[in-house]
Amino acid sequence: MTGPLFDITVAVARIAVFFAFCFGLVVVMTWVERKGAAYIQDRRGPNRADIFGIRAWGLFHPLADALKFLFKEDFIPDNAHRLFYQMAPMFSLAPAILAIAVIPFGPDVTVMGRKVALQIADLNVGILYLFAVSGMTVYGVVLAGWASGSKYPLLGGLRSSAQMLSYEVSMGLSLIGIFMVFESVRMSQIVAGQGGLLFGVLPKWGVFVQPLGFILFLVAQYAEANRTPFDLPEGESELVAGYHTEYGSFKFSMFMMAEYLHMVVGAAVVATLFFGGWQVPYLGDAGFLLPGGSAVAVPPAFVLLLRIGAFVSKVVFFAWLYVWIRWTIPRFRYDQVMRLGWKVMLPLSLLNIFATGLILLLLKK
Amino acid sequence: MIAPSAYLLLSAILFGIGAVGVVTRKNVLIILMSVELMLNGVNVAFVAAGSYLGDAAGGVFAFMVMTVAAAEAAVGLALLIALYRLKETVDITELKVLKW
Amino acid sequence: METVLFILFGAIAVCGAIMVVTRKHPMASALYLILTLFAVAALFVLRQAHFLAAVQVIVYAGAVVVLFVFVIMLINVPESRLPVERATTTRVLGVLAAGVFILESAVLARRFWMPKGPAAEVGTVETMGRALFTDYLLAFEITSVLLLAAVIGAIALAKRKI
Amino acid sequence: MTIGVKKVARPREMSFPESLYLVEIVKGLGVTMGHLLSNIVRQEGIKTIEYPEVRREMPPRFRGRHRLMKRENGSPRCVACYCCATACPAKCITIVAGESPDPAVEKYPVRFDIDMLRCVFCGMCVEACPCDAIRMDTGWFTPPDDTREKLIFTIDTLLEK
Repeated sequence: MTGPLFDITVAVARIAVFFAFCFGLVVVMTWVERKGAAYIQDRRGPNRADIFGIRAWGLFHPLADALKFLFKEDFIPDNAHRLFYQMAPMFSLAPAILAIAVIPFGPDVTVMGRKVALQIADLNVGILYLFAVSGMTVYGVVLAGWASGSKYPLLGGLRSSAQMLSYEVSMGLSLIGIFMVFESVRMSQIVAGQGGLLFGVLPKWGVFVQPLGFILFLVAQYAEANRTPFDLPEGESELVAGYHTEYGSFKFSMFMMAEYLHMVVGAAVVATLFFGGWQVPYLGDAGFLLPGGSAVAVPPAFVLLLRIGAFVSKVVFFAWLYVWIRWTIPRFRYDQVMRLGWKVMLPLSLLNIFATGLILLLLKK
Repeated sequence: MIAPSAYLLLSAILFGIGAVGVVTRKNVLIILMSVELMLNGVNVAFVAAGSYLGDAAGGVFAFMVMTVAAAEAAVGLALLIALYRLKETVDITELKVLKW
Repeated sequence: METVLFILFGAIAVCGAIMVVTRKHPMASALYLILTLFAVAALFVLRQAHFLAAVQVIVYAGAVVVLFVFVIMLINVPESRLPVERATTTRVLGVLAAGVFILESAVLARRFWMPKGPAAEVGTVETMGRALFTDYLLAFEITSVLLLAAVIGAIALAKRKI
Repeated sequence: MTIGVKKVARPREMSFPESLYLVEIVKGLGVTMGHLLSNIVRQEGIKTIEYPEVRREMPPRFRGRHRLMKRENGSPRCVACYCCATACPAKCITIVAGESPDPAVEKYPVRFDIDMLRCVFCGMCVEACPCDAIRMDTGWFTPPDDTREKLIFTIDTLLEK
């Protein structure tokens, strides 16, 4: 294959593979959320949808839901602002899809004698790009809330915009420690930087060099994704269903997909920045190099497989963590969310930056 | 290859449109947005000049402009909210009394 | 390629800007403002100013316009109570004045000399960081004071009881 | 059991590690994960009754779907006296009486419809019936259906059980 053709094929393949992975995970997540919730609450959960009598523990429910959403009547309320009402779900889904682009899902591989990065786009502003697109997510919620022409969505939209603005600040600040330690904002370099060892034993993952940053970032991520305990933009006990009260059929399902895609992308970001991305502890290019000094040789194809597998399992774990947290922790009150955001998270993230800077300065000397 | 003057022209157009918005609209919110547009037009010129001349000052200036824009928006909107509480209007021609 | 992209994003930016100043409802204006900001960010990318493009989207689209949208929702002026706009003559005069300004700048821009070359790597994270924390450190620090003042001012203005 | 006064423990001050919530959240996660795993491994903890397949045993006094009783010869026991229709607070029983072919019995119901959409399951009809012709001891709920017409139960449906 010639140059440009090869490039285009690789680009399309990377996008297709990673996109398929993320959307596949979204579909599975909707099932995991319902089934997991049921088992956590001593219920049985969805188990009715079947194909030719095969129920498969309710695994066909996402399919049934998708079909239902597709065939439902698509209506627009009278009071709604038609254009914005229709745009809101798209605004909600697009940033989540865009954010996929900068996440590396594997090490560089050699295909037909050429080096190919397993990442859709390796931008030199990697994380900043991630911030930029995740800052866009608020518009979907706000626009939906405002354009519905109804009070509960409006309140949900207001809450959401205030919440997201507040937590974006500490989310950004909590990552600055990561920039400082790994000396880059390029995602691939951050992952590469996490391959080393700390004190010869611990893998040099973000979570070990930035424990406070990790907790702050995780909390801020949950707030950004509007997940429990920060799901008060759609707090059903007081706001019916929050910003998407007036939505039905496929538009509602787009909001759903956006929410789950945010979870998947958020999980991928946490795995990449704080848990070494595709890095497997002690695994080098040639094989395992255990801290005791012993080495186990592993064939290169298997190394690649292990690394991609490690990334996938990390993402799956953190995606599950979203569900797990949701069915463990109750929702905050609005003033508690604001207090946590401004009076706890913000000072702590500033402290984190300061402490990181101090330690780096002392280590450099 | 694009001539530097193209960027400057674009910058001027954005600035001009923003200025029209500031002088012809009555809605305070839109006037504030037009101010943002003007600042953005200026940023285009700064960034273009910085990158053509190979001087980091262009970028730094644009960065400062963004900071100022953010501060301006925050204070402007706070003022607007305070005024709206008082006057129940966003019409700038009705906000002509400077004391209350 | 660069020319095509420049014309495309330039056109989007200008159209968005026109929409911002002509829409009746501020929410529509805010959304078109986002469009313009994105187009301008794309233009920054064309000039290799990746860092500035990212900051443009984060700060403007991610924070400033969200603030606008928040305020629009917060005061939620009904459509019937939006201010009646100025007479057409005023608007035409405004457009004419702006046209004169743009023409003048066009003439000036053609005279203004800049080396015509590929974009220098001045807008990347590394160069921007170096410039901000060495040559322009004082300006950078003063910016933080400005932001602090803005924060305090905004709270003092918008809060009912302090 | 006598009515006693129950002492409720007042919430005490949180200690510092508790006020950080981090450990407490992890404990909570442990609890939920425990439930999840135990419910996956052995399903004893699950309290859900899978309704159409598995039915809860209803107590004998549960008022369920109506049924009409039959005599030994298979004819309905109802004599179309309208007592139930009169007693019904929801006015959901419609009876059309006809002359019975059996000389020992005066009348029989030509039509006996119960509009299940209006029935409030109060059991007044059962109380009112002088000849124990209507009972509500089937232990069934009214099954759902997709048209209103199908939920007006006729005499044939009611006699089936």
